[in-house]
Formats: sequence, C-alpha cells, structure tokens
Amino acid sequence: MTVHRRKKIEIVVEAAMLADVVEWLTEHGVKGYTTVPKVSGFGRQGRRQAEDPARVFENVLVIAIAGEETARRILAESVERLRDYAAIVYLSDVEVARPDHF
Amino acid sequence: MTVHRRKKIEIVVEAAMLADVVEWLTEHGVKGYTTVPKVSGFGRQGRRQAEDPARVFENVLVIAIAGEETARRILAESVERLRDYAAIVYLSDVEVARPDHF
Amino acid sequence: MTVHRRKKIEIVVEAAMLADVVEWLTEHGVKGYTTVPKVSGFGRQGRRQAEDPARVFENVLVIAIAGEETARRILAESVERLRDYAAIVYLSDVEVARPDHF
Amino acid sequence: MSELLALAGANLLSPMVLCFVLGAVAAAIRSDLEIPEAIAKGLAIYLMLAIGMKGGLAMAKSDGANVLPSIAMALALSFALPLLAYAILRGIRALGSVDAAAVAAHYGSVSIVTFVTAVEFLNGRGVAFDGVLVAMMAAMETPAIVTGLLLARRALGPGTQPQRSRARQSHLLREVLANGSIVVLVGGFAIGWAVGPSGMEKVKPFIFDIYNGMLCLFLLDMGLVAMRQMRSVDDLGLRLVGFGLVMPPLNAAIGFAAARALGFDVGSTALLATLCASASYIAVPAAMRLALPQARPAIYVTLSLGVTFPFNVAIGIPLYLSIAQWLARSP
Amino acid sequence: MSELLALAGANLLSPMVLCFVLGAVAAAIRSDLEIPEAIAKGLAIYLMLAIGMKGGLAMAKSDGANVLPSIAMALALSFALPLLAYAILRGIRALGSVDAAAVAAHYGSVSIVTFVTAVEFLNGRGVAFDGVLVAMMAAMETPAIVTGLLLARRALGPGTQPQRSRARQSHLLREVLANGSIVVLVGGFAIGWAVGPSGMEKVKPFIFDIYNGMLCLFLLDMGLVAMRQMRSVDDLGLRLVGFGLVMPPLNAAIGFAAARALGFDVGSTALLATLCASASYIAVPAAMRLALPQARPAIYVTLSLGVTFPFNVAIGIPLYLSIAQWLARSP
Amino acid sequence: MSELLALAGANLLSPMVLCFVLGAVAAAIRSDLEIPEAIAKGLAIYLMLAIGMKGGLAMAKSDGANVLPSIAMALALSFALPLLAYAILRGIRALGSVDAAAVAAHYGSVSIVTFVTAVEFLNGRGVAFDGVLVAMMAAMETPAIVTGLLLARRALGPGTQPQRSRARQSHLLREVLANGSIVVLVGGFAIGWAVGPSGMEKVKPFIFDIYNGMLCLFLLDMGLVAMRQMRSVDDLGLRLVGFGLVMPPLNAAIGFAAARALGFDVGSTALLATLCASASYIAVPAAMRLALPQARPAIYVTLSLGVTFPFNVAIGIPLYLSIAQWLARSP
Ligand SMILES: Nc1ncnc2c1ncn2[C@@H]1O[C@H](COP(=O)(O)O)[C@@H](O)[C@H]1O
Ligand SMILES: Nc1ncnc2c1ncn2[C@@H]1O[C@H](COP(=O)(O)O)[C@@H](O)[C@H]1O
Ligand SMILES: Nc1ncnc2c1ncn2[C@@H]1O[C@H](COP(=O)(O)O)[C@@H](O)[C@H]1O
Ligand code: NA
Ligand code: NA
Ligand code: NA
Repeated sequence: MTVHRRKKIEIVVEAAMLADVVEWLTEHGVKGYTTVPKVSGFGRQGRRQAEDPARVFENVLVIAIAGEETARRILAESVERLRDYAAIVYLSDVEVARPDHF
Repeated sequence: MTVHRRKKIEIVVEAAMLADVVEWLTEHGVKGYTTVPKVSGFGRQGRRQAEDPARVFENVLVIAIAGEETARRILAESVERLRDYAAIVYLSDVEVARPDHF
Repeated sequence: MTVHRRKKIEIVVEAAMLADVVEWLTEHGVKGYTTVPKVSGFGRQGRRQAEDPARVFENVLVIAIAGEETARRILAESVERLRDYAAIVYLSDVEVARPDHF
Repeated sequence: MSELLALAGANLLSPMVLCFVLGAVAAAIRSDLEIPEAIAKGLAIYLMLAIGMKGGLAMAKSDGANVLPSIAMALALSFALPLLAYAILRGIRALGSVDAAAVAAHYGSVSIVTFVTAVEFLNGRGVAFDGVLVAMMAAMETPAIVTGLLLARRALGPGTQPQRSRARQSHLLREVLANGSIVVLVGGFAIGWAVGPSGMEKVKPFIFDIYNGMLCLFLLDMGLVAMRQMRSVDDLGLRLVGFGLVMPPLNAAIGFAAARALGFDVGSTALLATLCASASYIAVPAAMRLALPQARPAIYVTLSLGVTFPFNVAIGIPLYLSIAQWLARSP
Repeated sequence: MSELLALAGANLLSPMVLCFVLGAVAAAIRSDLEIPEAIAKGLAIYLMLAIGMKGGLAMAKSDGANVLPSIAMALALSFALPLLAYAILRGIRALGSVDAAAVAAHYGSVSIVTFVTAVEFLNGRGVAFDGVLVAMMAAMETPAIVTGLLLARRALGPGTQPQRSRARQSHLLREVLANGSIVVLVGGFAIGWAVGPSGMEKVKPFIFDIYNGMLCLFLLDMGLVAMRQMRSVDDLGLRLVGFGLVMPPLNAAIGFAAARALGFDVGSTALLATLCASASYIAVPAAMRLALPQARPAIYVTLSLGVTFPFNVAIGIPLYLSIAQWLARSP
Repeated sequence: MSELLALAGANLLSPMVLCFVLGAVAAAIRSDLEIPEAIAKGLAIYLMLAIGMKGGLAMAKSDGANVLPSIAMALALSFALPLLAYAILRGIRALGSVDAAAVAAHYGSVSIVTFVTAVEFLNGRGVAFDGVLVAMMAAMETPAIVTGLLLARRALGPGTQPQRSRARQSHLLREVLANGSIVVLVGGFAIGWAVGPSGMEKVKPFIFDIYNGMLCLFLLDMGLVAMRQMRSVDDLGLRLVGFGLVMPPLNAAIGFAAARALGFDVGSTALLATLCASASYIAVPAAMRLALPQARPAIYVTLSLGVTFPFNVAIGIPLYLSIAQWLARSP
C-alpha cells in the first residue's frame, strides 16, 4: 500500500464562530471536516467553559485533513481572520490511504 | 528519559459502526483505544449532524496509539472495510514514555 | 509566512483527575489547554464508559500546545504522576503561525 | 367531506396539535429553537410508558379474547406491507432496488408518534378503542425490517454483501428485537395489566393528568424535527414525494380490510389504519444503517419524517377516522 | 418602607424564591450541584410555553383593546433604553465605547426569568395584571440589539468592522428575529388565545397545576448560575457594579411613566417596570458575541447575570410593586 | 415468613417497583433502552428536593424534640459502620487492605435511592415514619468516607500516598462536604420546614401528586443501571458476592439497636435499618476515585450497585419492615 502525506488542520474556536469557520474552510476547498462540540479550555482570553446558558463560553474543535498548500493558506489567513475571537490553529502531518478523499 | 515512537490511528466513522470498528482494532492487537462521541462533520456523504433522533447522522472519533506495523495494517484494511460507510482514517507520529502500554 | 514548530501534548485521563492535570500543566507554564469531556475508552484498566452515575468511568481528553522542552518535561513527569490513574500521554509535532500564543 | 374538514378543523384547535404547528413554524422561519435531545428522549420514554400502561389498564378491564388473532394479524401486516411499497417504488422507477428495499421496510413498520397523535385525536372526539392496539403497534415495528433485508439481499445477490462481523450482527439483532421503545411500551403494557385500576391509581396524576401537557412539548419537538427534515424534500424529486403521499392511504386501505376481518370497532379500525399508513423514522433507519449501508439515509429519513409523517398528522388521521365511521355505517 | 420589608419577607417565604436562595447558597459553598444543561433548557421551554399560554388565555378573556398601543410602546422602550445606559456608561468613564454599546443593548432588552419571577410574586400576593404584558416582553427582546449595534458602529467608524461573512450575518439575523424563547412564548400566547378556556382545560394539570414546582427547579438552577457568575464580579470594579445596581431603578422609572401613559393597573405597572429594569443574559450575549466580537463577554454577562439579575430578584421586584401601589394611591 | 412473602409480593405489584423490574429485564435482554444521563440527573434532583421538602414539612408538624440525638446517632453510625465491614473483608481474606478500606466506606455511607424506595414501600402499606429520617440520611452520607480514608492511610503507611495537589484536595473536600445531592436534600428539608403546610400547598401537585410517577421513571433507570452492573458480578468471586449479600442484614441489625435506643416507631425503625444496610454508589465512589486511586472502582461500584442495591430493593426492604413490626410487638 502506498500512503499519501496530507496536513491535518486543527482549530479550537468559540462555538459562535463555527458556521463562519466552516464557510471559510470550504472556500479554501477542503473536501471535508469534523467538529467536536462542547469543548472547554483556557487561553489568552481566560477560561472558557462549555454548557453555559448563552453558549458564549463554549468552544468547538474543528479538524480538517487537506493538502499541504491549502493547509498553509488557511494557517496564514487565520491570523487576520480570527484575531478578535477565542481561537487557536495548528497543523500537523498525517498519512492517508485514499488520496482522492482529502 | 527515552521516548518511543508510535503511530496514532484516528478514525472518524458513523456511530452505528462503533462496535464494529472497535472489534476490528482489537483483532489487530491494539492495547487500547479512546472514543469521542457526538461528533459532526462533512465529507463525500454530505453533512452529518450529531444528535438527530435516529442517531443515523452521528459520527464518532476513535483514537488508538499502536506500533507502526499495526497502524499500517489497519490503514490498509480500512479501504476495503469501510468502503460503504461514512468514514475517514489517517495516521500520524507520536512519542510516548511508557512503551509497554501501546 | 514563517511557521513555528511546537509540540502537542495529549492526555486521556479519568475525569476525576481533570482539575489536577490542569493545575499540573499550568505549573509547567503552558499558556493554554483544551478539554474534551465525556470520552470513553479501553486500556490496561479495562473498559471505561462515560456517563455512568458516579462519573467514575468517564475519561477526558486534554490537549495542550507548548514548547518542546515543556512538553518533554510533562511527558517525563507523567510516568510518576499518573501512575495510579487511568491515563495515557503522548506528544506530536505541530506547526503554528503565532509563536507568542503557545 | 365537510364532516372531514370540520374534524380536521377541530383537530387543529387542540393545544397538542397547535404545538406541533408551532414547532413547524419555528423551523420554517429558521428559529434556533431546540428541544435538547435528552429532553426529547425523556419525553419519548414517558409517552411510551404512559401509553403502554393505559393500554394494559384497558386490557385488564376487558376480556382479552381478541389478543392472539390481533397480534398475529399485526405480524402478518408488517411482514407483508413492504412488498407493496417495494413493488410501487420499482414500478414507478423512483429508486434502485437497494434503496427501494430500505424505504419499503420503513413503510411496513410503524411510527409510534403518529400512533400517539391518533390516540389523542380519538380521545378528543370521545371515540373509544381497544387496548390491544398498543400490543399490535409493538408487534408491527420489526417484521418489516426482515422483509426489507430479504428484498435487498435478493437485489445485491449472494456474496456482494460485506460479511457481517460478530459485533455488528449482534448489535443489529439487539436493535431489532430489544429496541428500547418497544421494551418500555410492552413493559408498561404488562405493568398496567398486572397492577390493574387500584395500582394505577397511585400514578394517575403523572400518567394520566399531565399526559396531554407532556405531549404538547413532545409534539413541539416533532414539529421542529419534521419541518427541518422537510427542507431536504426538494432533493427527493417529484416521484418520491408523490410516493410518500400516496403510500399512506394505500396502506391504510389494507388496514381497513384487516380491521374488518378482526371485527374491530370504529376507534380501533382508525388506529389500525393509522399504524399501517405510518412509516418508521427512528427504529428502522437505525437498523438499516447497520444492515444495509449501501442505502441512502437522506432518502428514507426524509421520506418518512419529512413527507409521510406530516401528511398523516395533518390529513391522514382525520381522514382515516372519517372512513372508519363511514365503514361502520355501511353494512 | 416597612411595607416593603414585609413584602420582601413574604416573598422569601415562598418555596420558589427559597429554591433560588438554595441554589445561590449551594454555589456559595462551592457545592458540585449541577442541573444538567438539557434539563435547564427543557424547563425554560416549559416556562415560556406555560407563560405564553397563560397570557394568551388572559387575552382571550379580555377585550384586547390595548394590544396595539402596548406593543408599540414596548418596541419604542427597547429601542430607546440603551441610549440612557450608554450615556451613563460613557459619562462615568466606566467603559470604552464598544463595550459600552454592548452593555447598553443588554439593559434595553429584557430578562425573561426576571419577568417570570415577578409574575409569580404578583400571583403570590393576589395582584392581577394584563395578559398583554407577555406580548410586550416578547416585543422588547430584540430592538435594543439594533440600537446597541448602531452605537457600536458609530464608535468603530466605517471600515473598521471586519466584513461579515454570509454565514455569520444570517446566523445573527436568526438569533435576533427567530430566537427560540420568543418563538415559544409568542407561539404559546397564540395557542392560548386560539383555543380559549375549553381548549386549555385539557392541559391544565401540566400548564397550571405543576407550574410552581417546575419554577422551583428552574430557580434552583438560576440561583446556582447567578451566584457562580457573581464570583467574577470583583473583576468588574466599583464603577461598573454601581452601574449594575443603579441602572435597574432608573429604567424602572421610565417604565412607570410608560405604564401611566398606557393607563395600566397596579400589577401591569409593576411588570412593565420590571421589564424595563431587567437586563438580558441569554439572547443578547449570544447576538453580541457574533456581531460585536470586540466587546468583552466577561463584562456584559457578569453585569447582567451577576449583578442586575440578583438585585432585581431580591430587591427590585418588591420595590417596583410597592412603588406601583403607591402610584395608584396618589392621583 | 408467609407474612414476609405476602409483603414482598405486594411490593412487587406497585407500578414503581415493577418499573425497576422492567429496567432490569431490559438490561438482561440487552435492550438498547437508555434513559439520557441528563434526565436521570434531573429526576434525582427532583426526588431529593421532594423528599427533603416532605421531611421538612413533617418536621414542621411535629415537635422536633428528637432531632439532635437522632442526628448525633446518624453521624456515629456512619463513622463506625465501616469498621465492621473492613474487619469482615480482611477476616475472610477477600481483599487487600486498600480495597477493603474503600469498600468499607461505601457500606458505612448510604444509598439515597434505596431510602427513597423504602419510603415508597412504607407509604404503600400506610406505615408512618418520622421526618427526621431524612436529616439522618443526609448526616450519614459522608462520615464513612473519613473512616475509610483513615483505614487506608494506616494500610498505606506514611509517605506512600502521593502528595495531594491543592486542586485535588479542594475538589475532594467539595465532593464530600458540599455534595450536590446532600445540598438539595438538606435545602429542601429547610424549605419544607420554613414554609410549612400553607407554603407547601403551592407546590403540592408537583412535589406530592406526580411524585410516584417520577419515581417510576427513575426506578426504570436504576433497574437498567443495576442490572448492567450485575454483569460484572462474576468477576468478583464468590467470597465478595457473599459479602455483598450478608453485610446489609448485619448493618441492619445495628440499625435496629440504634432505633430502639432512640425510641423510634415501626416505620422509622425500618428506615434506619435500611439506611444502615444500604451502600453508597454515587457519592462515595466519586470521593474514593480522587482520594484513593489505588483502590479498584470495578470492585466497589459492582459490589454496592450490582449486588447490595438489588438485594435491598428486592428482599432487604420488606425484610427490615417485617422485623421492625415483629420488634414492636415483642416488648
Ligand atoms: N496552548 C494551548 N493549547 C491548547 N489549547 C489552547 C491553547 N491556547 C488556547 N487554547 C484553546 O483555544 C481557546 C481560545 O484560545 P484564546 O484565544 O487564547 O483564549 C481556549 O479556550 C482553549 O480551548
Ligand atoms: N477532509 C476531511 N477532514 C476532516 N474530516 C473529514 C474529512 N472528510 C470527511 N471527514 C469526516 O468523516 C466523515 C465521513 O466522511 P465521508 O465518508 O467522506 O462522508 C464526515 O462526516 C466527517 O466527519
Ligand atoms: N493504546 C491506546 N490508544 C488510545 N487510547 C488509549 C490507549 N490505551 C489507553 N487509552 C485511553 O486511556 C484510558 C486509560 O488507559 P489505561 O490507564 O491504560 O486504562 C483508556 O480508558 C483509554 O481511553
Ligand atoms: Na406502516
Ligand atoms: Na431592560
Ligand atoms: Na450503610
């Protein structure tokens, strides 16, 4: 079996921005994504605890597997795009078997 | 401290298949696994949104740390095994401290 | 854009230990972390299934992006620190755009 | 006809059905209204338990002579109904054989919520019915799945189907035979029967008095869910939507014949027709997803939940009652 | 004054308010007590539906002459109230203009839970009020958001604001116009009005009889939530906390004037004052987080939920009723 | 004996206990029936609040003379009972000392659900009891944890135990002292006492009328949970299972002696015996997991939830009542 290298983009972002982030990823042509809801955390913006009444303090984790170039463009744009929001973005290397899927 | 290289196998798959995937990983001798429920996403099969009444549109994320060979075998088999299902599989490198655990 | 290398620390640990693990990460100077609740799994301590009445069998997944040295110190300490608990720890490489955040 | 309209109008003035409408409106204006999944499931379990207990209590008061033939009829109906649905779907060339088999299984099985709505509709008009209908509903849920899978197996041919692993097979069997809703329904039935009127007195305020109110909340959620699913209906195409609207009355007609054979009264006849006309959207999708992954859930969930369910609630149930009343008058 | 204390004392002896106190105590001693989020949301939906239905039923019994002027007044109040809050916040130099605009929007809108508590308080003392107040509450929820955003836009200047993407804009619009609570409230109102006394009879045990008990559980949760939020109050600074305590009576004063203009009775006057005095902590934070990410949620949520909400429940509501009674006696 | 069987039989004919049986059967046939965790927690909070309020109301009507001695006795029992359990476990060489200490803590503490089931059982037979039992239950929950930890510390020796971090220690303290269930129970008790009969009248339909029905749903869930836990019982070995069946009557015997010392009536005696006989399966496991990670949860959860809890519900409670009645007749 030949394996193919792709990049995994992971974004932890406040839940209110989920629709926006997904739209943005899609504009960059990712072929899919996965979202994990009700995530909590801590960062520059302090403690963010999921399941508050207004869902203002809930994070989501968004995962997308994509080509290296797409991933780099998303990472570069994220600096500007997510400036005002609670969010982090990071990339890592993954191997997949079906290159056409990602 | 010496660290040891292992592979992380990640599988996003429809919730209905969870028991099956776990059985399959176990057959390959993984010593453990972790499952994250109520995951949503988008892929070739379109939008999949967790928490629908029939749980037909819910995904789970399965994570297993294992040796390189095991991981490659699982990745290779996944192509055939998960063909008809909403699913993706990818591998990445991790470092662990207690090699006997994985 | 220049990217910067960091380490991702991932810890799957029983939910009762969450406050403790977070305190420990913070002592090591991580600037942030993310927690995914209601995670299930299997390992040396057998099956652990989230959502039991006493929450004794629930796991959480803790993710922290940090510098290489911090990550290695956390991995090394984890052996002793989490000996008695259901827990695994592993590291991987990630790339970030805003080095001051992590 | 005017009688039917009057009935439908009266139906729409109950708070329960208006809550369904409210949910549908909320979804239509894309409100973010959401009943938490846990609440919806809790309400469903409550309704199953209550309806089971009420059925059992009714049985405890009756002689129970017709139980066995009724249940045998229910099993036979559920096994047979998918054949008609499958023949129609293939006849109008609406779907390939695997998708057609999956959809057919849904129409042979039943929608518990449709049944609950029908019961409430009868209660509102003071129409009585036999407690055995609850047992018939339980009996009709699963046989259709077997027929659907056999139809699919024929289409796929031997060997095409991926080998079932042990875990998956046992999971499917549990889904089908020990489905949670059915266990609560049948269990509630047995409890109501066993403890009788004096025992049920202890839980009357919970099981009887607040029942309509709980139903309001549940139907609010069903309105949301059904209308949100209806958004995908456009993707189905005209032929499939037509199927989803024509199949319920056709199956209801078979239900009328069966009711006559069993000598049912007006209320029981209307309920059996409703059971035949309704399509499952919880138990069967879950089973199909495991046993027949090649079939597309976007089709079968949208058809049963987005087309047939609202049709039955708005038009079907009053229609089936009118017909049952008309049949009772004609010898 | 002694009358006020007696009122407040009586208020504290109802199981409902004591449950709020219990929640607050549990949070204060850092108990791990937690009402699951799904339960809290389910209770909120129940309360909205019940209060809507009750209001609609009251409307069905009254002549409904004052509906239109009342709703017009509610819209005007919600549009205007943020201007006062903004002027004060900027005047005392407590906040920058963006944060001030966000906070102002919260105080122009309403807190549904505060309203529910006030209704229960009036019921406990046998004070009647007009069903139209429920409609006014619904009308007051969203206009303040528009005013707040306009204030912020002026502060940010043209071009400074990040371009809204399509997904975000449509999300905001839905938040604001089809907010789930409002839909259930208005829908319940319409249902109660449409089905009238005979229709509501069917759901009386659920909607009326167990209402106070459901309110107990809900207020238990609100006590927990409010007290936990109060822990962050120290970070606000004296000036902001003062604002959170002084703004409610100021807005209530405007409410009294409006009630007089509409010719309201004692109970309706107290309720309108309560609506003006209360600050939103669910709908508006959600909208602000999307439309004005530069404003800090730690400020606006803590102020409305941690300062103003407990003030209104403990002191404000009895105070507004006393004043309404005093106003009714003075010509 | 025949009286006991008749009692047990009558017990099994209440819808509440039959719902427990239904849950157990559903788990036994491996149904996928699941009560959402949020619903189960919501029901538990409701039951705690209701039982607390009922106890407080009963206290408000009585003279309250025996409150202090009763609570002192409850504290003493909970401190002392783990010593017996520990001695037996070590004596029969069933467990190492750390696991034995953890298990012992569970048997000194109480199971609230077992208590609730016993109360319902007494109500069903018209047997009265003192409101102070609710306060005793609250008092018995935590002292046993302290004894268990002291036993374990002795076994581990100084220095062996990992240093507790600040976060973990304060977490444990909160678990133990401000446990959510206890806060709601004690708070409900205080509220019922404070508002008295006239105040409680406002919440009667919710707290009293639908109580049995809510209990049905809750016991359905407990049946599921207990039976699913019983699947792991095989791994315990015969000696431990024997312990889980013999310990309850032994502790009950101590409860009978204590009840006699306090001069309790029949119902209160049966309830105190039940408290002593029951083993915690929510509060204590959570505390042990933090404070004594070396002990194995698979042992202590399975023993208390999978062996002792079903034993008490099916056999223990009717047995303890029979003995209490027999004791009352013998001078
Ligand atoms: N170093 C980090 N490692 C892991 N997650 C982080 C880190 N920093 C921030 N986060 C997550 O990202 C969210 C937003 O971060 P921030 O914008 O820094 O407040 C936080 O609430 C965390 O969930
Ligand atoms: N490129 C991707 N990156 C991340 N997750 C994906 C990707 N493609 C698919 N997924 C996830 O895998 C599930 C099944 O994918 P598919 O079989 O392509 O529909 C989707 O619902 C997503 O949760
Ligand atoms: N090899 C593995 N891969 C992924 N997750 C694991 C692995 N081993 C253990 N885990 C997770 O870590 C938890 C504790 O592991 P253990 O301490 O080995 O019981 C388990 O319940 C799993 O959620
Ligand atoms: Na059918
Ligand atoms: Na206001
Ligand atoms: Na005990």
